[in-house]
Amino acid sequence: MSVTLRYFAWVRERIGIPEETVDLPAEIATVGQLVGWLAQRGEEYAYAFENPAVIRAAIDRAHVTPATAVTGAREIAFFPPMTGG
Amino acid sequence: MSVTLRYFAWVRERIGIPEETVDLPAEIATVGQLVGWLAQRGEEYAYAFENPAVIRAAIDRAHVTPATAVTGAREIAFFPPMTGG
Amino acid sequence: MAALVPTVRVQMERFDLGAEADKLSAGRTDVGAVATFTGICRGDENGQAITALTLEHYPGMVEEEIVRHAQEAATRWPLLGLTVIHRYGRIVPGEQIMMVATASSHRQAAFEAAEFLMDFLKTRAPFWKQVESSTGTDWVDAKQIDDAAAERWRYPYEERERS
Amino acid sequence: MAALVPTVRVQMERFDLGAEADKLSAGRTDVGAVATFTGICRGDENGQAITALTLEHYPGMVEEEIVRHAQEAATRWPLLGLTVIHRYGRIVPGEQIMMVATASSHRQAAFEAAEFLMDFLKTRAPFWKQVESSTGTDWVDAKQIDDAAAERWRYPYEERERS
Repeated sequence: MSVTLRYFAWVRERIGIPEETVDLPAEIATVGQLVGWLAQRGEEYAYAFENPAVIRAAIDRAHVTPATAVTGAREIAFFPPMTGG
Repeated sequence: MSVTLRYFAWVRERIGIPEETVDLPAEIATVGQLVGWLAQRGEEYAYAFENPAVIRAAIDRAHVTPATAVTGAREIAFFPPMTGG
Repeated sequence: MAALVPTVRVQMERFDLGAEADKLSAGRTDVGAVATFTGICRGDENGQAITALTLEHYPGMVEEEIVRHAQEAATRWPLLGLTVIHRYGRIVPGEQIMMVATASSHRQAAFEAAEFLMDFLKTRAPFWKQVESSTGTDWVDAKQIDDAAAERWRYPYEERERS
Repeated sequence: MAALVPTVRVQMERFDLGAEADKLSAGRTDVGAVATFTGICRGDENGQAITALTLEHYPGMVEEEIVRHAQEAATRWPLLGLTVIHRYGRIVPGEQIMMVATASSHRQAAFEAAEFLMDFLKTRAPFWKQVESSTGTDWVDAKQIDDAAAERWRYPYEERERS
Protein backbone atom coordinates (compact mmCIF):
# COMPACT_ATOMS: atom_id res chain seq x y z
CA MET A 1 0.00 0.00 0.00
CA SER A 2 1.38 3.40 -1.02
CA VAL A 3 0.83 6.19 1.45
CA THR A 4 2.04 9.78 1.89
CA LEU A 5 3.76 10.44 5.19
CA ARG A 6 3.97 14.00 6.52
CA TYR A 7 6.12 15.25 9.36
CA PHE A 8 5.77 18.46 11.37
CA ALA A 9 7.77 20.55 13.86
CA TRP A 10 10.72 18.68 15.42
CA VAL A 11 9.65 15.37 13.91
CA ARG A 12 10.13 17.02 10.51
CA GLU A 13 13.42 18.61 11.58
CA ARG A 14 14.85 15.36 12.88
CA ILE A 15 13.89 13.31 9.82
CA GLY A 16 15.01 16.15 7.56
CA ILE A 17 12.11 16.09 5.08
CA PRO A 18 8.53 17.37 5.32
CA GLU A 19 6.94 14.47 3.47
CA GLU A 20 7.56 11.32 1.48
CA THR A 21 5.61 8.53 -0.18
CA VAL A 22 6.29 5.00 1.03
CA ASP A 23 5.06 1.50 0.27
CA LEU A 24 3.88 -0.05 3.50
CA PRO A 25 4.65 -3.72 4.10
CA ALA A 26 1.41 -5.70 4.37
CA GLU A 27 2.15 -6.73 7.98
CA ILE A 28 1.80 -3.14 9.26
CA ALA A 29 -1.76 -2.93 10.52
CA THR A 30 -1.76 -0.05 13.00
CA VAL A 31 -0.32 3.42 13.50
CA GLY A 32 1.79 2.08 16.37
CA GLN A 33 3.30 -0.60 14.17
CA LEU A 34 4.03 2.02 11.52
CA VAL A 35 5.97 4.12 14.06
CA GLY A 36 8.05 1.05 15.00
CA TRP A 37 8.78 0.33 11.34
CA LEU A 38 9.75 3.94 10.60
CA ALA A 39 12.09 4.07 13.62
CA GLN A 40 14.18 1.36 11.97
CA ARG A 41 14.64 3.18 8.67
CA GLY A 42 17.79 5.03 9.71
CA GLU A 43 19.45 7.22 12.31
CA GLU A 44 17.30 10.28 11.67
CA TYR A 45 14.09 8.22 11.93
CA ALA A 46 15.34 6.53 15.10
CA TYR A 47 15.97 9.98 16.57
CA ALA A 48 12.55 11.35 15.51
CA PHE A 49 10.70 8.37 16.96
CA GLU A 50 12.96 7.65 19.96
CA ASN A 51 10.07 8.31 22.33
CA PRO A 52 6.91 6.95 20.67
CA ALA A 53 4.80 8.04 23.68
CA VAL A 54 5.09 11.72 22.72
CA ILE A 55 4.40 11.23 19.01
CA ARG A 56 0.93 12.25 17.82
CA ALA A 57 -0.52 11.01 14.56
CA ALA A 58 -3.31 11.87 12.14
CA ILE A 59 -4.76 9.84 9.30
CA ASP A 60 -6.27 11.83 6.48
CA ARG A 61 -6.33 14.92 8.76
CA ALA A 62 -8.07 13.38 11.76
CA HIS A 63 -6.34 12.63 15.06
CA VAL A 64 -5.79 8.91 15.66
CA THR A 65 -4.27 6.70 18.37
CA PRO A 66 -1.49 4.09 18.04
CA ALA A 67 -4.18 1.39 17.91
CA THR A 68 -5.89 2.87 14.89
CA ALA A 69 -5.77 0.76 11.70
CA VAL A 70 -3.85 2.21 8.76
CA THR A 71 -5.98 0.40 6.18
CA GLY A 72 -7.07 2.70 3.39
CA ALA A 73 -5.10 5.71 4.62
CA ARG A 74 -3.94 8.14 1.94
CA GLU A 75 -1.99 10.50 4.19
CA ILE A 76 -0.52 9.77 7.62
CA ALA A 77 1.06 12.59 9.61
CA PHE A 78 3.37 12.48 12.63
CA PHE A 79 4.06 15.40 14.95
CA PRO A 80 4.76 16.43 18.54
CA PRO A 81 2.00 17.52 20.93
CA MET A 82 0.41 20.70 19.62
CA THR A 83 1.19 24.15 21.01
CA GLY A 84 -1.13 26.58 19.21
CA GLY A 85 -3.49 29.15 20.66
CA MET B 1 -29.58 65.69 61.34
CA SER B 2 -29.97 66.98 57.79
CA VAL B 3 -29.36 64.46 55.02
CA THR B 4 -29.84 64.29 51.27
CA LEU B 5 -32.03 61.43 50.10
CA ARG B 6 -31.75 60.20 46.52
CA TYR B 7 -34.11 57.89 44.70
CA PHE B 8 -33.51 55.88 41.54
CA ALA B 9 -35.51 53.88 38.98
CA TRP B 10 -39.04 52.94 40.11
CA VAL B 11 -38.39 54.18 43.65
CA ARG B 12 -37.83 57.62 42.12
CA GLU B 13 -40.86 57.27 39.83
CA ARG B 14 -43.17 56.28 42.66
CA ILE B 15 -42.04 59.05 45.00
CA GLY B 16 -42.08 61.52 42.12
CA ILE B 17 -38.81 63.35 42.90
CA PRO B 18 -35.17 62.36 42.34
CA GLU B 19 -33.88 63.82 45.61
CA GLU B 20 -34.72 65.86 48.67
CA THR B 21 -33.10 67.06 51.86
CA VAL B 22 -34.75 66.02 55.12
CA ASP B 23 -34.14 66.48 58.83
CA LEU B 24 -33.99 63.05 60.39
CA PRO B 25 -35.63 62.62 63.81
CA ALA B 26 -33.00 61.66 66.40
CA GLU B 27 -34.66 58.31 67.09
CA ILE B 28 -33.82 57.00 63.59
CA ALA B 29 -30.63 55.01 64.03
CA THR B 30 -30.53 52.59 61.08
CA VAL B 31 -31.29 52.41 57.37
CA GLY B 32 -34.16 50.03 58.10
CA GLN B 33 -35.72 52.50 60.53
CA LEU B 34 -35.34 55.25 57.95
CA VAL B 35 -37.26 53.19 55.39
CA GLY B 36 -40.05 52.70 57.94
CA TRP B 37 -40.18 56.43 58.68
CA LEU B 38 -40.20 57.36 54.97
CA ALA B 39 -43.03 54.91 54.22
CA GLN B 40 -45.28 56.94 56.54
CA ARG B 41 -44.67 60.28 54.82
CA GLY B 42 -47.50 59.92 52.33
CA GLU B 43 -49.16 57.76 49.72
CA GLU B 44 -46.33 57.96 47.18
CA TYR B 45 -43.73 56.99 49.81
CA ALA B 46 -45.92 54.16 51.08
CA TYR B 47 -46.09 52.86 47.48
CA ALA B 48 -42.33 53.20 46.90
CA PHE B 49 -41.48 51.36 50.11
CA GLU B 50 -44.39 48.89 50.21
CA ASN B 51 -41.97 45.96 50.03
CA PRO B 52 -38.89 46.94 52.08
CA ALA B 53 -37.27 43.57 51.31
CA VAL B 54 -36.57 44.57 47.70
CA ILE B 55 -35.26 48.06 48.50
CA ARG B 56 -31.49 48.50 48.25
CA ALA B 57 -29.68 51.38 49.94
CA ALA B 58 -26.36 53.17 49.78
CA ILE B 59 -24.82 55.62 52.21
CA ASP B 60 -22.38 58.08 50.71
CA ARG B 61 -22.16 55.87 47.60
CA ALA B 62 -21.41 52.55 49.28
CA HIS B 63 -23.90 49.68 49.52
CA VAL B 64 -25.32 49.19 53.00
CA THR B 65 -27.79 46.84 54.70
CA PRO B 66 -30.94 47.72 56.71
CA ALA B 67 -28.92 47.27 59.91
CA THR B 68 -26.33 49.90 58.97
CA ALA B 69 -26.27 53.02 61.16
CA VAL B 70 -27.21 56.31 59.49
CA THR B 71 -25.03 58.38 61.83
CA GLY B 72 -22.94 60.92 59.97
CA ALA B 73 -24.43 60.13 56.56
CA ARG B 74 -24.49 63.01 54.08
CA GLU B 75 -26.30 61.19 51.25
CA ILE B 76 -28.55 58.16 51.51
CA ALA B 77 -29.88 56.57 48.32
CA PHE B 78 -32.73 54.09 47.82
CA PHE B 79 -33.24 52.00 44.71
CA PRO B 80 -34.44 48.63 43.39
CA PRO B 81 -32.05 45.72 42.73
CA MET B 82 -29.60 46.68 40.02
CA THR B 83 -29.91 45.51 36.42
CA GLY B 84 -26.83 46.81 34.61
CA GLY B 85 -24.32 44.94 32.50
CA MET C 1 -0.81 44.18 41.44
CA ALA C 2 -1.38 47.39 43.37
CA ALA C 3 0.09 49.16 40.35
CA LEU C 4 -2.87 48.31 38.12
CA VAL C 5 -4.81 51.42 37.20
CA PRO C 6 -8.12 50.31 35.71
CA THR C 7 -9.79 52.33 32.98
CA VAL C 8 -13.39 52.95 34.01
CA ARG C 9 -15.77 55.09 31.97
CA VAL C 10 -19.50 55.67 32.29
CA GLN C 11 -20.70 57.52 29.22
CA MET C 12 -23.56 58.05 26.76
CA GLU C 13 -21.31 57.67 23.72
CA ARG C 14 -20.51 54.45 21.87
CA PHE C 15 -17.11 52.83 22.47
CA ASP C 16 -14.63 51.09 20.17
CA LEU C 17 -14.04 47.55 21.46
CA GLY C 18 -11.06 46.86 19.21
CA ALA C 19 -9.29 50.09 20.11
CA GLU C 20 -9.85 49.52 23.83
CA ALA C 21 -8.59 45.94 23.63
CA ASP C 22 -5.53 47.02 21.63
CA LYS C 23 -4.60 49.63 24.25
CA LEU C 24 -4.18 46.89 26.86
CA SER C 25 -1.24 45.32 25.02
CA ALA C 26 0.15 48.27 23.05
CA GLY C 27 3.83 48.98 23.66
CA ARG C 28 4.40 46.08 26.02
CA THR C 29 5.44 42.43 25.72
CA ASP C 30 4.18 40.94 29.00
CA VAL C 31 0.53 40.65 27.94
CA GLY C 32 -0.22 37.25 26.42
CA ALA C 33 -3.99 37.20 26.76
CA VAL C 34 -6.79 39.73 26.37
CA ALA C 35 -10.38 38.69 27.06
CA THR C 36 -13.32 40.95 26.27
CA PHE C 37 -17.03 40.94 26.76
CA THR C 38 -19.53 43.18 25.01
CA GLY C 39 -23.13 43.46 26.17
CA ILE C 40 -25.54 44.30 23.37
CA CYS C 41 -29.18 45.45 23.48
CA ARG C 42 -31.42 42.64 22.25
CA GLY C 43 -34.77 43.20 20.58
CA ASP C 44 -36.61 41.25 23.26
CA GLU C 45 -36.81 41.10 27.04
CA ASN C 46 -38.45 38.05 28.63
CA GLY C 47 -39.88 37.08 25.28
CA GLN C 48 -41.51 40.46 24.62
CA ALA C 49 -40.36 42.65 21.73
CA ILE C 50 -38.84 45.96 22.86
CA THR C 51 -38.14 49.13 20.93
CA ALA C 52 -35.45 50.56 23.21
CA LEU C 53 -33.70 50.35 26.56
CA THR C 54 -33.00 53.32 28.82
CA LEU C 55 -30.23 52.96 31.38
CA GLU C 56 -30.43 55.05 34.52
CA HIS C 57 -27.40 55.22 36.81
CA TYR C 58 -26.20 56.74 40.07
CA PRO C 59 -23.42 59.13 38.99
CA GLY C 60 -20.40 58.99 41.22
CA MET C 61 -21.35 55.78 42.98
CA VAL C 62 -21.34 53.75 39.79
CA GLU C 63 -17.74 54.66 38.96
CA GLU C 64 -16.63 54.05 42.57
CA GLU C 65 -18.35 50.68 42.63
CA ILE C 66 -16.77 49.58 39.35
CA VAL C 67 -13.30 50.72 40.44
CA ARG C 68 -13.77 48.85 43.72
CA HIS C 69 -14.53 45.61 41.85
CA ALA C 70 -11.74 46.22 39.37
CA GLN C 71 -9.32 46.49 42.29
CA GLU C 72 -10.81 43.38 43.85
CA ALA C 73 -10.24 41.55 40.54
CA ALA C 74 -6.62 42.75 40.50
CA THR C 75 -6.00 41.22 43.94
CA ARG C 76 -7.44 37.89 42.82
CA TRP C 77 -5.80 37.49 39.42
CA PRO C 78 -2.43 38.64 38.04
CA LEU C 79 -3.93 41.26 35.76
CA LEU C 80 -1.86 43.59 33.60
CA GLY C 81 -4.74 45.77 32.46
CA LEU C 82 -8.47 46.18 32.89
CA THR C 83 -11.08 48.32 31.15
CA VAL C 84 -14.77 48.73 31.92
CA ILE C 85 -16.96 51.03 29.85
CA HIS C 86 -20.68 51.22 30.51
CA ARG C 87 -23.13 53.40 28.65
CA TYR C 88 -26.24 55.07 30.02
CA GLY C 89 -29.21 56.75 28.35
CA ARG C 90 -31.37 55.42 25.54
CA ILE C 91 -30.05 52.45 23.54
CA VAL C 92 -31.86 50.68 20.70
CA PRO C 93 -31.70 46.95 19.86
CA GLY C 94 -28.44 45.96 18.18
CA GLU C 95 -26.45 48.73 19.91
CA GLN C 96 -23.70 48.02 22.41
CA ILE C 97 -24.44 48.60 26.12
CA MET C 98 -21.14 47.93 27.85
CA MET C 99 -17.76 46.23 27.60
CA VAL C 100 -15.15 44.68 29.84
CA ALA C 101 -11.59 43.90 28.75
CA THR C 102 -8.93 42.18 30.84
CA ALA C 103 -5.25 41.58 30.11
CA SER C 104 -2.91 39.05 31.70
CA SER C 105 0.07 36.87 30.81
CA HIS C 106 -2.15 33.81 30.54
CA ARG C 107 -5.67 33.12 29.42
CA GLN C 108 -7.25 31.73 32.56
CA ALA C 109 -6.73 34.91 34.58
CA ALA C 110 -8.07 37.06 31.74
CA PHE C 111 -11.22 34.95 31.30
CA GLU C 112 -11.98 34.57 35.00
CA ALA C 113 -11.49 38.25 35.79
CA ALA C 114 -13.78 39.24 32.91
CA GLU C 115 -16.51 36.89 34.13
CA PHE C 116 -16.09 38.10 37.70
CA LEU C 117 -16.49 41.72 36.62
CA MET C 118 -19.54 40.90 34.53
CA ASP C 119 -21.24 39.10 37.41
CA PHE C 120 -20.64 42.07 39.69
CA LEU C 121 -21.68 44.67 37.16
CA LYS C 122 -24.98 42.82 36.79
CA THR C 123 -25.70 42.74 40.51
CA ARG C 124 -23.76 45.54 42.25
CA ALA C 125 -23.18 48.46 39.88
CA PRO C 126 -26.02 50.99 40.31
CA PHE C 127 -27.59 50.82 36.85
CA TRP C 128 -31.24 50.22 36.14
CA LYS C 129 -32.75 49.23 32.80
CA GLN C 130 -36.13 50.41 31.64
CA VAL C 131 -37.57 48.90 28.47
CA GLU C 132 -39.86 50.55 25.96
CA SER C 133 -42.34 48.37 24.10
CA SER C 134 -45.67 48.74 22.35
CA THR C 135 -47.35 48.47 25.75
CA GLY C 136 -45.38 51.31 27.37
CA THR C 137 -42.32 51.36 29.61
CA ASP C 138 -41.30 48.86 32.24
CA TRP C 139 -38.38 48.43 34.63
CA VAL C 140 -36.38 45.24 34.07
CA ASP C 141 -36.50 42.90 37.06
CA ALA C 142 -33.23 41.73 38.57
CA LYS C 143 -32.58 38.10 37.71
CA GLN C 144 -31.94 35.49 40.39
CA ILE C 145 -29.57 33.75 37.99
CA ASP C 146 -27.35 36.87 38.09
CA ASP C 147 -27.31 36.86 41.90
CA ALA C 148 -26.36 33.19 41.83
CA ALA C 149 -23.57 33.89 39.35
CA ALA C 150 -22.20 36.66 41.58
CA GLU C 151 -22.40 34.43 44.67
CA ARG C 152 -19.79 32.02 43.33
CA TRP C 153 -17.05 34.64 43.78
CA ARG C 154 -18.12 35.70 47.27
CA TYR C 155 -15.63 33.94 49.62
CA PRO C 156 -14.78 36.41 52.38
CA TYR C 157 -16.04 39.24 50.23
CA GLU C 158 -18.81 40.61 52.43
CA GLU C 159 -21.42 43.28 52.05
CA ARG C 160 -19.43 46.42 52.69
CA GLU C 161 -20.67 47.84 55.97
CA ARG C 162 -20.23 51.39 56.98
CA SER C 163 -19.06 51.46 60.60
CA MET D 1 -27.90 25.32 16.16
CA ALA D 2 -27.11 23.30 13.07
CA ALA D 3 -27.52 26.55 11.15
CA LEU D 4 -24.44 28.14 12.71
CA VAL D 5 -21.74 28.65 10.10
CA PRO D 6 -18.50 29.42 11.94
CA THR D 7 -15.93 31.76 10.43
CA VAL D 8 -12.56 30.01 10.50
CA ARG D 9 -9.44 31.53 9.00
CA VAL D 10 -5.80 30.45 9.17
CA GLN D 11 -3.65 33.22 7.77
CA MET D 12 -0.32 35.02 7.97
CA GLU D 13 -1.93 38.47 8.06
CA ARG D 14 -3.00 40.40 11.12
CA PHE D 15 -6.71 40.51 11.97
CA ASP D 16 -8.98 43.27 13.30
CA LEU D 17 -10.55 42.09 16.57
CA GLY D 18 -13.08 44.92 16.77
CA ALA D 19 -14.28 44.44 13.19
CA GLU D 20 -14.61 40.67 13.68
CA ALA D 21 -16.54 41.09 16.94
CA ASP D 22 -18.85 43.69 15.37
CA LYS D 23 -19.69 41.36 12.49
CA LEU D 24 -21.21 38.87 14.95
CA SER D 25 -23.97 41.26 15.99
CA ALA D 26 -24.28 43.51 12.92
CA GLY D 27 -27.79 43.69 11.44
CA ARG D 28 -29.43 41.47 14.05
CA THR D 29 -31.11 41.95 17.42
CA ASP D 30 -30.89 38.49 18.97
CA VAL D 31 -27.23 38.74 20.05
CA GLY D 32 -26.92 40.04 23.59
CA ALA D 33 -23.38 38.92 24.38
CA VAL D 34 -20.10 38.73 22.49
CA ALA D 35 -17.03 37.30 24.20
CA THR D 36 -13.59 37.46 22.61
CA PHE D 37 -10.12 36.23 23.37
CA THR D 38 -6.91 37.42 21.77
CA GLY D 39 -3.65 35.55 22.17
CA ILE D 40 -0.59 37.80 21.97
CA CYS D 41 3.11 36.92 21.59
CA ARG D 42 4.90 37.64 24.87
CA GLY D 43 8.57 38.59 25.09
CA ASP D 44 9.38 35.58 27.22
CA GLU D 45 8.77 31.83 27.20
CA ASN D 46 9.37 29.90 30.43
CA GLY D 47 11.22 32.88 31.87
CA GLN D 48 13.61 33.22 28.93
CA ALA D 49 13.56 36.30 26.68
CA ILE D 50 12.57 35.54 23.09
CA THR D 51 12.96 37.59 19.94
CA ALA D 52 10.22 35.95 17.88
CA LEU D 53 7.84 33.04 17.55
CA THR D 54 7.32 31.00 14.39
CA LEU D 55 4.08 29.08 14.06
CA GLU D 56 4.07 25.97 11.88
CA HIS D 57 0.76 24.36 10.99
CA TYR D 58 -0.74 21.44 9.10
CA PRO D 59 -2.67 23.10 6.27
CA GLY D 60 -6.07 21.56 5.68
CA MET D 61 -6.16 19.60 8.91
CA VAL D 62 -5.97 22.70 11.06
CA GLU D 63 -9.06 24.26 9.46
CA GLU D 64 -10.97 20.98 9.66
CA GLU D 65 -10.03 20.52 13.30
CA ILE D 66 -11.13 24.05 14.22
CA VAL D 67 -14.43 23.71 12.34
CA ARG D 68 -15.04 20.39 14.11
CA HIS D 69 -14.61 22.03 17.52
CA ALA D 70 -16.64 25.05 16.48
CA GLN D 71 -19.49 22.70 15.57
CA GLU D 72 -19.02 20.84 18.84
CA ALA D 73 -19.29 24.19 20.67
CA ALA D 74 -22.49 24.99 18.77
CA THR D 75 -24.10 21.74 19.96
CA ARG D 76 -23.19 22.51 23.58
CA TRP D 77 -24.16 26.18 23.80
CA PRO D 78 -26.87 28.23 22.07
CA LEU D 79 -24.42 30.17 19.92
CA LEU D 80 -25.48 32.73 17.33
CA GLY D 81 -22.02 33.26 15.86
CA LEU D 82 -18.47 32.06 16.18
CA THR D 83 -15.18 33.24 14.70
CA VAL D 84 -11.71 31.72 15.02
CA ILE D 85 -8.71 33.32 13.32
CA HIS D 86 -5.24 31.89 13.87
CA ARG D 87 -2.07 33.23 12.32
CA TYR D 88 0.98 31.25 11.24
CA GLY D 89 4.52 32.28 10.30
CA ARG D 90 6.87 34.57 12.19
CA ILE D 91 5.40 36.78 14.92
CA VAL D 92 7.32 39.16 17.17
CA PRO D 93 6.55 39.97 20.83
CA GLY D 94 3.57 42.28 21.22
CA GLU D 95 1.90 41.03 18.02
CA GLN D 96 -1.39 39.15 18.02
CA ILE D 97 -1.31 35.38 17.41
CA MET D 98 -4.96 34.36 17.29
CA MET D 99 -8.50 35.28 18.28
CA VAL D 100 -11.77 33.64 19.16
CA ALA D 101 -15.11 35.43 19.27
CA THR D 102 -18.45 33.93 20.29
CA ALA D 103 -21.94 35.41 20.18
CA SER D 104 -25.02 34.33 22.10
CA SER D 105 -28.15 35.78 23.67
CA HIS D 106 -26.62 35.57 27.13
CA ARG D 107 -23.16 35.93 28.57
CA GLN D 108 -22.56 32.51 30.10
CA ALA D 109 -22.82 30.68 26.78
CA ALA D 110 -20.52 33.19 25.09
CA PHE D 111 -17.85 32.95 27.81
CA GLU D 112 -17.96 29.17 28.15
CA ALA D 113 -17.82 28.53 24.41
CA ALA D 114 -14.83 30.88 24.05
CA GLU D 115 -12.97 29.09 26.86
CA PHE D 116 -13.83 25.70 25.39
CA LEU D 117 -12.49 26.70 21.98
CA MET D 118 -9.30 28.11 23.51
CA ASP D 119 -8.64 24.92 25.47
CA PHE D 120 -9.06 22.84 22.34
CA LEU D 121 -7.01 25.12 20.13
CA LYS D 122 -4.17 24.78 22.63
CA THR D 123 -4.24 21.00 22.65
CA ARG D 124 -5.87 19.73 19.45
CA ALA D 125 -5.33 22.18 16.59
CA PRO D 126 -2.18 21.20 14.67
CA PHE D 127 -0.01 24.25 15.34
CA TRP D 128 3.52 24.18 16.70
CA LYS D 129 5.42 27.12 18.13
CA GLN D 130 9.13 27.56 17.73
CA VAL D 131 10.84 30.36 19.68
CA GLU D 132 13.89 32.35 18.65
CA SER D 133 16.17 33.62 21.39
CA SER D 134 19.79 34.63 21.80
CA THR D 135 20.66 30.94 22.22
CA GLY D 136 19.05 29.80 18.96
CA THR D 137 15.69 28.25 18.17
CA ASP D 138 13.64 25.87 20.27
CA TRP D 139 10.25 24.14 19.98
CA VAL D 140 7.81 25.07 22.71
CA ASP D 141 6.82 22.11 24.87
CA ALA D 142 3.15 21.31 25.29
CA LYS D 143 1.93 22.24 28.75
CA GLN D 144 0.23 19.72 31.01
CA ILE D 145 -1.91 22.55 32.35
CA ASP D 146 -3.40 22.93 28.86
CA ASP D 147 -4.21 19.23 28.65
CA ALA D 148 -5.87 19.45 32.06
CA ALA D 149 -7.90 22.47 30.93
CA ALA D 150 -9.08 20.61 27.84
CA GLU D 151 -9.98 17.52 29.90
CA ARG D 152 -12.70 19.35 31.80
CA TRP D 153 -14.86 19.50 28.66
CA ARG D 154 -14.35 15.88 27.67
CA TYR D 155 -17.56 14.09 28.74
CA PRO D 156 -18.38 11.56 26.03
CA TYR D 157 -16.17 13.43 23.60
CA GLU D 158 -13.71 10.71 22.69
CA GLU D 159 -10.57 10.56 20.64
CA ARG D 160 -11.92 10.41 17.10
CA GLU D 161 -11.11 6.95 15.81
CA ARG D 162 -10.99 6.10 12.18
CA SER D 163 -12.92 2.84 11.68
